[in-house]
Amino acid sequence: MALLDYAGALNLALREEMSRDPRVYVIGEDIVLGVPFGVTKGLIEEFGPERVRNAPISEAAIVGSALGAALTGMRPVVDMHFADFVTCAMDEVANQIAKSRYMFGGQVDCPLVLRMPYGIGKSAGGHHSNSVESWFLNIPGLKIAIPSTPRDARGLLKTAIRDPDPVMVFEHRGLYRVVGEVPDDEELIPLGCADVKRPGEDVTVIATARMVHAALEAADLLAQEGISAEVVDPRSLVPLDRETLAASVAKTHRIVIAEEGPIRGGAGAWLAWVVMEECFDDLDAPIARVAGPNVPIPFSPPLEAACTPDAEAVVAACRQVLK
Amino acid sequence: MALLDYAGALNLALREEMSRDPRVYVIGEDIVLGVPFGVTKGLIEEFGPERVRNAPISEAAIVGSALGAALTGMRPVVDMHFADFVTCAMDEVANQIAKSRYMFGGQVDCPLVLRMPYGIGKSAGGHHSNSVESWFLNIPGLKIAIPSTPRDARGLLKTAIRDPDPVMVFEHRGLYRVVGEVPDDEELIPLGCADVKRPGEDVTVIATARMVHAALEAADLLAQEGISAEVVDPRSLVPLDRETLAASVAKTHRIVIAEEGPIRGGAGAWLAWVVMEECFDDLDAPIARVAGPNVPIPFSPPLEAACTPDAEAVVAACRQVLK
Amino acid sequence: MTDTARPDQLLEMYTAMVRIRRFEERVRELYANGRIPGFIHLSIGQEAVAVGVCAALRRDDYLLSTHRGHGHLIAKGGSLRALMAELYGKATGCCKGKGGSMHVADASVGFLGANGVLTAGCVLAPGVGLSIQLRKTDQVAVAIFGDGAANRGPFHEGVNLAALWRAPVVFVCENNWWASTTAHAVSTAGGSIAARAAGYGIPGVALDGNDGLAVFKACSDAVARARRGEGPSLIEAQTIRWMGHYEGDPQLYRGKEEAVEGRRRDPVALLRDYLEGKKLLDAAHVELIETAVRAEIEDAVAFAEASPLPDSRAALEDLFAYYPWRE
Amino acid sequence: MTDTARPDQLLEMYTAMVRIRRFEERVRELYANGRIPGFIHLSIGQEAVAVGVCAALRRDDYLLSTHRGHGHLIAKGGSLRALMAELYGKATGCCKGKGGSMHVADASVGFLGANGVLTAGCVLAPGVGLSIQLRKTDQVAVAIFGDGAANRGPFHEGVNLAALWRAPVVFVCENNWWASTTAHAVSTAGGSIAARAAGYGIPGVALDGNDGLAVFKACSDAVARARRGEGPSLIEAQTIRWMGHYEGDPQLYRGKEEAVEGRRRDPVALLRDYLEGKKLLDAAHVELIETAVRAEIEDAVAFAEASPLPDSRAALEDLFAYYPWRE
Ligand SMILES: Cc1ncc(C[n+]2csc(CCOP(=O)(O)OP(=O)(O)O)c2C)c(N)n1
Ligand SMILES: Cc1ncc(C[n+]2csc(CCOP(=O)(O)OP(=O)(O)O)c2C)c(N)n1
Ligand SMILES: [Mg+2]
Ligand SMILES: [Mg+2]
Repeated sequence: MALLDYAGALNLALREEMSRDPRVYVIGEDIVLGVPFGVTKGLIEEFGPERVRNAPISEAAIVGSALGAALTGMRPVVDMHFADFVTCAMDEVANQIAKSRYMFGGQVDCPLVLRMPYGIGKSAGGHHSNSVESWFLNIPGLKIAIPSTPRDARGLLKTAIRDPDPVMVFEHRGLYRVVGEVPDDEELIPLGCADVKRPGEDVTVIATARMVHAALEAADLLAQEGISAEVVDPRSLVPLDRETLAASVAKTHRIVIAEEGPIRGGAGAWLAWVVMEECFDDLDAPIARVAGPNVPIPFSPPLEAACTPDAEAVVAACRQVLK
Repeated sequence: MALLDYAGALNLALREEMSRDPRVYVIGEDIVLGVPFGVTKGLIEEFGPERVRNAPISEAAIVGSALGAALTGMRPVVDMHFADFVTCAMDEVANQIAKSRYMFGGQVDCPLVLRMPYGIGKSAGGHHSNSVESWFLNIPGLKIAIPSTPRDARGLLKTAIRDPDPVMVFEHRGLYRVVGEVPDDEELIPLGCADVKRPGEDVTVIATARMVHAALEAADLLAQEGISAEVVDPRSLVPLDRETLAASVAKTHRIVIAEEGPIRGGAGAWLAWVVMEECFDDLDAPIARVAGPNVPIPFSPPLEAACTPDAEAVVAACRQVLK
Repeated sequence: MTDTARPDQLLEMYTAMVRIRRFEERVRELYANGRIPGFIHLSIGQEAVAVGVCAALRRDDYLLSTHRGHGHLIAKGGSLRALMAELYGKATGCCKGKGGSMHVADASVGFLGANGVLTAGCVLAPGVGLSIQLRKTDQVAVAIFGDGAANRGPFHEGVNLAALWRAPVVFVCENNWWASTTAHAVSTAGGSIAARAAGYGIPGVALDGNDGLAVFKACSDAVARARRGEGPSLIEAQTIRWMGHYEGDPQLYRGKEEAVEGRRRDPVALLRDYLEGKKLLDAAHVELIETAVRAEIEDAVAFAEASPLPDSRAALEDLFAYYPWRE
Repeated sequence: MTDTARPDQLLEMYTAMVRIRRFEERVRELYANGRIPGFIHLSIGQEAVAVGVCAALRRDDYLLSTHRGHGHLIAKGGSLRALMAELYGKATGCCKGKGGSMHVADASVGFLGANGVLTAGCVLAPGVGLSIQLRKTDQVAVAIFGDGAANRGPFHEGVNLAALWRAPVVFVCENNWWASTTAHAVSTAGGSIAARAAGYGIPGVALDGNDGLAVFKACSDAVARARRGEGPSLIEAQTIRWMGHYEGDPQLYRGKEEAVEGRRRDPVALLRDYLEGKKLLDAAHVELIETAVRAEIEDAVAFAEASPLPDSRAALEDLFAYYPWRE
């Protein structure tokens, strides 16, 4: 086991997959120097400028060109810079990438990865802090991974790169410097496998990315009061591991769902729906959701903090469902 | 009361508001002749080319320019042509229009309407059939109306045009030729007021746009078996009239939520969440959802039909929650 | 007209134009008779662009097309049967009935799809070009798009990117002077699409798009340049759309003159007259070609008619190549 | 340098440049000392663009700016206090702390926002121009954007639309030859942004963006043209960014020569020398201006320091002008 941070683990995944498969290349703005998060740092030395490509500020062309390459034998990995800017390539993602295989009647594969650095942090303001993963749930044709630890980040990104279908990997930018153990041997983590990050008996917290850490912190706090919280990390939203979620619900009967983005129309509502559908009768209390308020992310620290769901919010939600 | 079709009612709303307020103008592709749905037909004769503006195929500039105009004293009404193409102006909607007021600290109003002809119909295929309203629920700063009848269409569009904030009006393109009564006198229908389209006792169907008609048809069918279904049309998703939904749930205790778009991450999941949050204890059965499958809309009629939720699907869902 | 093609190529081009013309005329009838669902955009009158471009391409070159793409697919060598069946929405269609007229695709001949979103191909093309470069083949990618579509952002981003990469791409604007009901003059500032090439430091040429040989010549030059690794070019082929924007279009936005002018500049007749003048074609040969083409088309119609509609369960297939389980 | 400005204007321009320079230097310090949160993009070395452009504008004209917008706001006449307080994230900031450096806005002087999304202003601008036309005023809208940003689609769509409408818009590209770590030469095919104007049939001019008077002259001409109803223009002002892309940027992508060249072409010094040569300024006057500007800035700092942070409840305010009820 090596200790790596989340960015380093993603970097490792890229290096491993680029070494393994000459069809893999990475493209994005300022990725040669690995700006701003360091994930692509050093790749240029190992793989050269053909496969590590800085692009002009042209999100539509970056993403669209990746599709063109994927349809014709390559395996592009796009660095979206900030997930917020997927808006500038939305047609390419929603109408082209997601639909090519289906609308072509299965003639072509579309092996393409969109790396989506997202989320709140460091007063980056309303155009650099959004959680946009929920939009893509509603766009059939996209697989969606959302790792919370260095180990998951490496394992999921590797799987995503080998997948014959388009995969979005949502990387919370508040996690890039989080350190964790990563196996020395190659490890692929399949999509559609949730992970119980902490087992518990009294309440289940389903959380993604940064909120997994908030949930673990909350579980520590609750443990001091004798409450045993289970933390389940879906790790991918599409496909979704319904069985693991259902098993946890069947055990604890009380559910909290935590995400960072705005509560209205968020992925948590979909997860709540899935829980209801799978195991309504197992529920002993209404599900509680932890999510951001329905506003853009403001700049000023106290305002930003007010929009950032944290461990305390998870604790409060757990108390509510345990009432 | 006059009999008008949905397109005609929208046309009436535009004529009324353009007559009333010289700041209102309409812009879009091919709107001078009112192609393809006829909503803007004839406006050119009454209001001239300055206020009825054909634009080049430049969705980002059409929507972006509307924001520029709205911030400086005008009240643009954008015709999105097909809602599918909002992807081509996604940054303008999601990062600019939705956020201007908030990020400016409330310095400016942003009175702007986006008319969104959406939905399945007539084998238009995967790029002209999408239901995209659910994405925008998750983007704070946008109001969302979704009329199901000519009367609602006219009343909601008028309100949207007078609103100081950006409003998206989702017009199901399968409804344009549906005829209904529209009051002779001016009528404004506020956002955030659900309408009970048919009262009932045994089960509540919450449905939007075309699915309201499917639900009414379903209610007729169920009535033959002695089942009394209530059909509730939220009419706007943002703001949402939680009280009317909750009152219906408190009465029937059984809920079906019907929409046309893909079930994963759809607005129905959000509505289900709201119902759970407002009145979990009133529920006698898990909520059932009627929605499209998680695929793009295919072209061929039998495939398209298989992706089009209809009255039968609503009947089946009602039976399920009544079991 | 002048030619740079071999006689066999010239006859193939003529045959291809006739094939497209007759195919589209037949589609028109079938659509009017309710045999074909959905919306249909015909390219009658514009055949010289499709044929001139594709004559300059190999089978393994790529083409990214538009909503008005039947002719492009035919010219690229796609199967008429699979195309017609797709228009019918049959299970045997090239997209198994999932695409339809606006989305026909035939990857086996490098035809990477008609597209319901205008200008989409312009950003895919540099990526196809990059793929060619990285795979070290000498293929070429062509993106065709309309004059209206040229005003969308992806034109700018795609041309710039392809130029920066010196990607083997040819951008072909099919300028029929209309975007649905909106005239070129009121949607394209400066008036010339070809002139925009200069801003990216790439060659741009405007030409008579009803002259198949002119299109062929320009496209051949651009393709050769691309294969030599000298980067993309932009061709603006000026032509005339004879029919409505879509079948059923009342065409309130234009008078009859254009139809007259269109017929006067009929690309099929122009090439026929030229080949007759060159003694490469005579009336009997023309008749033979007509007969052969009609047979192909009737075969395609019969195939489409006889083919089954897809089973409704097929609606859930083809989304992913790999999906772990139901979800 | 040559001038077309009145002496009082020239002195005002000089003062504005000093104001921006000192303001940004002070922001740099404050940021390093942790007084300012978030990310900061400074425009030190580029002041002549902001000042040259805004000297050609009236208070009621509009400006749409970029992520590097402090100088633009100051040149447009925005309040230093409200700006500094916004950078601090204080409740008294021009956006009540909701915007921050990348999103400062001051509608009272027509400054419609810095913008965290590159090129966004290019599509807003034609709409502001249209609003001016429909309201029948003689205002003008200016969109400023970077050389990197010029490669996004909205540049193309916005310029085309403004040109079609003959909208009173001036597009100003602030070409500092870098987009973060990526050089102009590898992101802009053809090399010239000004040259792209020809494709839209509008005037395009490239000029020395360190020469405030050249910027002023070109922008004045463009503004006059716009006010006469003759439509938009494109100005490419070539300048040098002295600092990192953002504060903290290790600048591994460039050597020191650029910094040296930047100092040699210091826009503040160039204008000072010119005005001294013209006897419009002397050392004493320069010192007076420095003193006055520093006082303004220290007042702004004091104001920001003394201002309260926003109450966390304010996070839920300002989204809508009208909202019927909690939901
Ligand atoms: C992005 C996008 N916007 C709008 C449309 C609707 N639409 C379909 S065809 C068309 C006109 C296209 O004109 P042009 O590009 O000149 O091609 P032509 O139809 O003349 O071949 C429009 C506006 C679309 N399909 N995609
Ligand atoms: C649409 C979009 N893509 C990417 C970014 C990230 N980003 C911020 S500044 C910048 C470089 C901008 O370069 P340029 O336009 O030349 O302006 P400059 O920073 O040189 O003033 C990038 C890539 C962004 N803010 N918006
Ligand atoms: Mg056209
Ligand atoms: Mg720059």
